[in-house]
Amino acid sequence: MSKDMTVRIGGESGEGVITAGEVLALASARLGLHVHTYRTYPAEMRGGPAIFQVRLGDQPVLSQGDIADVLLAFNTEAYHNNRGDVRPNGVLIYDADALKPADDGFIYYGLPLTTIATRQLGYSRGKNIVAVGALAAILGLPQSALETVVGEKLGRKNEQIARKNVAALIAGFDYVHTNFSRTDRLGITSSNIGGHLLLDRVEGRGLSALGTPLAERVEAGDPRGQLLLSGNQAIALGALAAGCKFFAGYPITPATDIMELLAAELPRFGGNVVQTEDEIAALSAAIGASYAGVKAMTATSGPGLSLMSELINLASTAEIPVVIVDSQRAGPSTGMPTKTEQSDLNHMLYGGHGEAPRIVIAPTSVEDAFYKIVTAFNLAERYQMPVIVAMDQSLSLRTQTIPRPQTDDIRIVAREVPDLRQAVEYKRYALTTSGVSARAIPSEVGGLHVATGLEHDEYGHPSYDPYVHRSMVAKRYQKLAEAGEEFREVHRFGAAAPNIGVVGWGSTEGAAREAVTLAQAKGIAVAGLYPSALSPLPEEEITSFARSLRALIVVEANYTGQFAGLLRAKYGLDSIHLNRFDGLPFTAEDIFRKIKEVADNG
Amino acid sequence: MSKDMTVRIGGESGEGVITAGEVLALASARLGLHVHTYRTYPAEMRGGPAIFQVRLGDQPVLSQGDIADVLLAFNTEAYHNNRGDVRPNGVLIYDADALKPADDGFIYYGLPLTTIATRQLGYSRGKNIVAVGALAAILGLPQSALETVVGEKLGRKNEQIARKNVAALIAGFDYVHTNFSRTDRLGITSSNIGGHLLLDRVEGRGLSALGTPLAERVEAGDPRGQLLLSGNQAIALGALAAGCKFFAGYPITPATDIMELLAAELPRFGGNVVQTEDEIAALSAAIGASYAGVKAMTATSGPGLSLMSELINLASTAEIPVVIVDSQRAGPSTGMPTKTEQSDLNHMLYGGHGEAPRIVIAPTSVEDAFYKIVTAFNLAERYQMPVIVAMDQSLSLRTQTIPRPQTDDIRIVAREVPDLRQAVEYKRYALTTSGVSARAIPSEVGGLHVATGLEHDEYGHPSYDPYVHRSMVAKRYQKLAEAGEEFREVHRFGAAAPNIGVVGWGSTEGAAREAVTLAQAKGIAVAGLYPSALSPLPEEEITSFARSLRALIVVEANYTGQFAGLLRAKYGLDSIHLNRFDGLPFTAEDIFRKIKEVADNG
Amino acid sequence: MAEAEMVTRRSPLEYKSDLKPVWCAGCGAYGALASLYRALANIEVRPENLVIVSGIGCTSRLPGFVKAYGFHTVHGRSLPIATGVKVANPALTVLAVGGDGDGLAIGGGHFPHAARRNVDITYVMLDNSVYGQTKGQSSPTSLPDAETKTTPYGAVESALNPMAMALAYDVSFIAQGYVGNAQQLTDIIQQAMRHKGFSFVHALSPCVTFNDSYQYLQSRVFDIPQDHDVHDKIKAFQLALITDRLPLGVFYVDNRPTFEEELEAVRQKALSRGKASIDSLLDHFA
Amino acid sequence: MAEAEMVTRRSPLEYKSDLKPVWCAGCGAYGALASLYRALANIEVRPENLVIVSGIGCTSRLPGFVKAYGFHTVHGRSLPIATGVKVANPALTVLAVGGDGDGLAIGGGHFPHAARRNVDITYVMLDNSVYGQTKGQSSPTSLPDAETKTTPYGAVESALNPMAMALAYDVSFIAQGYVGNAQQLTDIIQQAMRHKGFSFVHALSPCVTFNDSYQYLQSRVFDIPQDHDVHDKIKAFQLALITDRLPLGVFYVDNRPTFEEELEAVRQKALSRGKASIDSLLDHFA
Ligand SMILES: Cc1ncc(C[n+]2csc(CCOP(=O)(O)OP(=O)(O)O)c2C)c(N)n1
Ligand SMILES: Cc1ncc(C[n+]2csc(CCOP(=O)(O)OP(=O)(O)O)c2C)c(N)n1
Ligand code: SF4
Ligand code: SF4
Ligand SMILES: [Mg+2]
Ligand SMILES: [Mg+2]
Repeated sequence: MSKDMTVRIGGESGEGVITAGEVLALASARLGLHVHTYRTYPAEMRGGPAIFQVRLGDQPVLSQGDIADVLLAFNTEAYHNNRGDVRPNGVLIYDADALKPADDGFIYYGLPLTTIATRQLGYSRGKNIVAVGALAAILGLPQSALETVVGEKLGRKNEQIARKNVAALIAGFDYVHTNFSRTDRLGITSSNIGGHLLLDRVEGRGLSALGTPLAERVEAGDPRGQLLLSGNQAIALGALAAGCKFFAGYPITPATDIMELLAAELPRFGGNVVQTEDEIAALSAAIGASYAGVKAMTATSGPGLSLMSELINLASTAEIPVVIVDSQRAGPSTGMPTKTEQSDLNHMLYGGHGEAPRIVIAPTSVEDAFYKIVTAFNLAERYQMPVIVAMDQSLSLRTQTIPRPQTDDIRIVAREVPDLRQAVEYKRYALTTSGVSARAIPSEVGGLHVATGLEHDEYGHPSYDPYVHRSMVAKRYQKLAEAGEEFREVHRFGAAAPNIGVVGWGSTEGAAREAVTLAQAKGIAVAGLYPSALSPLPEEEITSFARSLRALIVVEANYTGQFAGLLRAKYGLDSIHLNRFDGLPFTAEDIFRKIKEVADNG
Repeated sequence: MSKDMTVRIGGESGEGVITAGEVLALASARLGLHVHTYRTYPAEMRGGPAIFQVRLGDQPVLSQGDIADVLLAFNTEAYHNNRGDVRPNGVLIYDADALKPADDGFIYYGLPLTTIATRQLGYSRGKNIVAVGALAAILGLPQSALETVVGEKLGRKNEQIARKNVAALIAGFDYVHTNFSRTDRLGITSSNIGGHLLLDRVEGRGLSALGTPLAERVEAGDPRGQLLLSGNQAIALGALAAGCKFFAGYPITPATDIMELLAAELPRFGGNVVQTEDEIAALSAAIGASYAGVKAMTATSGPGLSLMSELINLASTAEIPVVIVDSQRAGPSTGMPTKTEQSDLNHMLYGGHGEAPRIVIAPTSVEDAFYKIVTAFNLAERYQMPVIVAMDQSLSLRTQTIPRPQTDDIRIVAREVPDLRQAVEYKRYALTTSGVSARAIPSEVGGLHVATGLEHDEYGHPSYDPYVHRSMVAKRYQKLAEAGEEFREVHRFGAAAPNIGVVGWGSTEGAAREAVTLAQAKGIAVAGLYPSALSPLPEEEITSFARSLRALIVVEANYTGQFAGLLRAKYGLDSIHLNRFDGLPFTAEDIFRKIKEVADNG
Repeated sequence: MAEAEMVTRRSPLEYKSDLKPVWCAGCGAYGALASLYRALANIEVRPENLVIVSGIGCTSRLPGFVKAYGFHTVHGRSLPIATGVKVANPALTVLAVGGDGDGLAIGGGHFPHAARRNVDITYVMLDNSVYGQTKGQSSPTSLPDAETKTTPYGAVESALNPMAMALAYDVSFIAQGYVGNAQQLTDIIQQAMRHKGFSFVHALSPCVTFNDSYQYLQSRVFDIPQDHDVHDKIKAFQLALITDRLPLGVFYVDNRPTFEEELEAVRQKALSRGKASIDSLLDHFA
Repeated sequence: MAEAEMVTRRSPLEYKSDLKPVWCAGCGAYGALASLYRALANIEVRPENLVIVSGIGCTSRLPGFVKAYGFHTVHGRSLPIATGVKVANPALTVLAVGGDGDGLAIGGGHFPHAARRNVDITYVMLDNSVYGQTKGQSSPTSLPDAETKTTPYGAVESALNPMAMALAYDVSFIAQGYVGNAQQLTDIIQQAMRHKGFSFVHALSPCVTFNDSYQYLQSRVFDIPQDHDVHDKIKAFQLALITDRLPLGVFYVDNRPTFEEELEAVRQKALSRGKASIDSLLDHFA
């Protein structure tokens, strides 16, 4: 059984909450621990409360954690906002200069963070790093690992700042080692600090159930064998690995940093990034680039996807491959840009007038995002149609450790090249059994044609003939069917012979996996199924999974149950809907509770 | 049983096919006959073949007719293109100067149309009116009725032209009376010409089954009691009747003439029409006008609706009433602008990111369009949300006779006015049981607020609070549920205790009604159900209809069966899909055949 | 007499809403808001007759901070929405506000059309040459070589010239202000709001967090010479083409009928063909 | 020598596709197409290296009638799509064509951005001051008072001035032609295509069916005087402001790096920080 621990850092934006969390996360990852981070954003430009949560484990960490084992609070507001989310008997580390906690029954570590930073170090902004040092000391993380991270990341442009930060880190470590050399309720002494804080999630939730010593874990693992990436970083890197050479986009939360990373890196790979005047132009430019023979993509969030509707359908009709990442946020309209939701599904599937087939792929984790964006490019290329990759705020911005990808193993699909010597006349939209017609690229002799969004015959000439329209509609859907034959990946987990099934899509898989594991441990015969493609759906895999079930639970972060509706429309599957629509990601506990309820009522 | 007759006029665009058809249709309508017209458009700007089909009946005519009883052909191409659509033993009237028909077994009336127009009248462009005169004479329509129409409509700006056209008409009449004073296979003599040409649709399809003499019908009816309108005209007039005072739009086939009619008329009603720079601006302006307190609408087709996605969701979230007409055309992308399809349903229901409730109403006939646009304004006003009115090319551009609306009886819903004296603080988005919050309009003292597409609390202040978002999402959907309680209209027709059901939406109802009547006459227990609203669907009405059926046929003009999918997603209803996706409207025959097939296999 | 006229009868404070602005400390938007409060007080518009329409962006949050009717819409659509508001009720005073991205990128297609309609609204663009809300990407007015999050190697596009564009669009009142010159900006906004027709105020406004241009702007702004003829479009265009310095004041004024007046004329023309009633209209189709 | 250079080595007929144009007899688009064939022959572009991108409208049907690669896209999006084509493969010769509605109404937001990028494409706008395809509604360049299907009482908006707009956008090659002056239009298109950077050809082109402006145009066009300095933007703006007559010829030329060149420079800068490989990039996240 896996062991893990959730550390939450809370403060005012500007106090360095995020930086502190990132240092902790990266150092832990390098030590070979598995990491999953989660953060919230202040709603206002002028700041507000921020939290950063790091969950560490000896096995892959699949969700952000239901409840904090350790809280690091920088100020009174942070303490009050977050104390309710800390487990009974949890650990509270706090700035004793800033707040005086009531006795909630936590294990208390008060440190004069402000004093240390200001008086001792003369570096008031370093409070967060002092705190990281203290936290690491209490958790038993080796000082050297933290030092390297702080040195590398917190003074890239200014060596003096790097030195100050390292000093702050050491001061934090020192303070703990000097002042907490006692045996407290945790059984921690200066000699055994750390090493015991990974908690056994399954067998018991009290701090008494201690896990694998960290040192063991660190020695066993290959510290450099994993990466710490956000979902958006995985998308950007995966796109590079897939051979993407053109990105056009318009900034929008929470998709923007895909463009930002590619703006720095794509030129080095011989590609181009164009920041366009809006999302319509972004998808237009990507379609143009793809028409001209280059793998192209854009990334946006809901409002941008809405604006792209007409262009998605152009790509579908003119049969131009293009990849569109939708990092969903809480809608509708401008909604809550920094909150998560899975409410764009219907638009991804059906958005835009008329019937324009497109592939929709839903990565379920950071690692999956890296590989699925490659799949997206491959399917786009092979089936010459738009592929939408369904991300959401929670997946885009969480970071997770992933095994380092073996880039040599990544398979890239090349374009089907028309044989232009043979053909007397090149038919760009030739009717074939697969629906796929070989695509000539500008500069190829003999491949002249006009791609068009008007209905057209095999040559691409506009035609309003009833028979032509019928054939071409069917041709375009035939490609979708073929894609469904080729790509039928599902993630199945849990009991081999379940009577309760959990089906969902995208970012909730991690929480669902944890919930299924918990429920199985309680003797419930439950299994989960997450299809990788939402269009075309893998019919056989889904229906055969559902067939044996007594109850099917569909998990999704929206109000109307869009995926549940899809399953019913497609396969007549009735389901119990488990929906969350408050802008926050599902927890394992949410899903576990539902499974238990269904099992109990069974 | 009803009697009717279908007359098709075929020629080259530029030969006056449309004008000829319109004259025939209007004169017939004024005579108290029921009329339904259908036309095709040349695909190219420089012209091409055109047809205009007029179906006349002694009862309301519900569809364009499966097959022509009479063909008037202006040239060889028109003859060849259309002869296959004429019934065996049908009537062929043709320009003997232009073509020489083979003997297909029709009843032939060759007239030297070109010679009459050119030599006799010195008015070569009048050929089409000569033909109308001849046609009317053969059908037995009174000359005076035709003369009035030609005089009124074909020389409004030029009296000389009016006179020429009247002369052409008379020449056509005269030629028939002079040259066909014989008893031919139709039993027509100069004395009994006309009066017998309405065919009995049900009992037999041969010309031997002759119907009510026209003269009787004309005397019985109130010739001025009906109007001849296109679907788009009905929308424009209905909008005026509903109190619409603002229209913004961007030209697009087949919706443009709604704007064109309103551009001429709305100013006379104290309103404004703004032709905007695109569809995004059109819906924006309509939303702005509505925010400022004026009933507002736009009209577009699929590509425009795609572009409006983001704005639809703004209206839904900021709770601004607005009416959007979507005159669907064959898609996807630019598709076939002059052809019909019902393929925007999913986009109307779900288009746009996030979950933004909207009402979708589907008028089923020209008459229904007039009243349903009023309903649309009323529901928009009452529930403060976008209402999409689902038209399509076939309904927008067909003309039909409708009983003259009694405008005094039209019920208009007024805005729910906030009581601003009472409230200490006005809550624009107050949480109420119905979900509806009273809406203050700029210039009202005490109603100051900021409407917004961001998630917001009851005051309209931006809020990302999980509880607030949950409540506001539910509030917006509560309004949709309330609308569903209020407006649950369905059109039910056919057998009282059916075992086969036909369900569809929008423009296909006429054909479905005819098909059901035909099938009932063959002893099949079949009934039809057309809900007026597609969102929210009238659950009880649909499920109770479906409950008793052995088989449910869902009729729609698209490829993927969008409405069938909706019925299955919502109510788990399995159905037999009857889809047409070639750009042409359903015929009664299409649907009848399916009913029969299902009955036979039963 | 002149003294008496300068007395402000309404106080700028009357226009302050209960909501505390969300902007970073030092943001140029605070200055713009202050100038707006004063201008509103000076022209004495009643809060319930004022509608402020905005798009999305830091600066587009402004309507929330003014005691008036407001409509915080979606990104880039403030102008067409404001047009709808004004046409629906010409008695309202209508302001549109937003950022450079909102108005020149995603919303750039609407600007020429608001201008050619000459709808009587005032459009205040708070230009910080960056996307503030989304945390620092380049904008249409970012200078070439600007290093931003999306242009890590420097921007390669040339900056748009909003003043030249407004002139080409035939905007009927065109002025440039700077949030650092509060008095002048107040005055410009006031003039713009008094102008009958579409007025454009280009307000230079630093984003302290992502493009702190106070120094840059401060060292380049200058007042347009007194003798500038505001009716001379060529001269105004010459001003607009100055790139090393930034002229402040009114560039151009043209007095022509507003959209609402023109639409009223249309209405009169239409009515002259006979009074409207649904029933008489239905007669045409009988 | 001069003679020899004038010999056309490719024939305009080589660029004629098998598809017969769909336009009404007499449509201005025929003239534009003829001039385009000649210009293409003169610059001797190989058909397979030529891409013509268009939006939707009568004039946007043009790519179908040229033997070349073509992309007949959706309404208003020819410029951003053409930008993608050119950036993806700078070796291609890229033309964008379309109508006044396509380019100034629905697509109007893209024009300034294509200009500021100075992407090396040629944009030929066939301006007939009407929406031909949808059968005669007013367009952004319809004259005030124009009676069209959507303005039965006369248009009330002022017409946009595409030449002034192009100048304000800093388009680097700006010219106006008239389909009635075939030779000159050919010449202008040729120059525009030879220009490195974004070039704009405003081609006045009557719609015989809905706005037969041959007489109107014929009586107003005149050639820009020989001594016009094409590098003087103010002078060019003065030309653009002439409204009673219509100057034909090249208004303005500016030579500056193209978008593709700038992007290449970015690439070099980026590469100077070390050669790229996925694996070394992954190291940053270890
Ligand atoms: C359709 C859409 N695309 C993108 C965004 C994301 N977005 C919000 S504000 C903004 C730009 C802000 O820049 P600007 O208009 O200059 O305003 P500022 O924040 O600088 O005041 C963007 C791209 C959005 N809200 N909607
Ligand atoms: C999104 C969208 N809106 C509207 C239309 C309908 N439409 C087709 S062409 C056109 C305008 C044509 O005008 P212009 O661009 O001037 O071209 P012209 O036909 O005059 O050559 C319009 C409005 C469309 N195809 N797509
Ligand atoms: S990010 Fe910039 S524009 Fe936005 S509030 Fe802060 S300083 Fe102002
Ligand atoms: S309608 Fe006008 S623009 Fe279109 S083809 Fe005919 S003449 Fe040309
Ligand atoms: Mg900005
Ligand atoms: Mg045009």
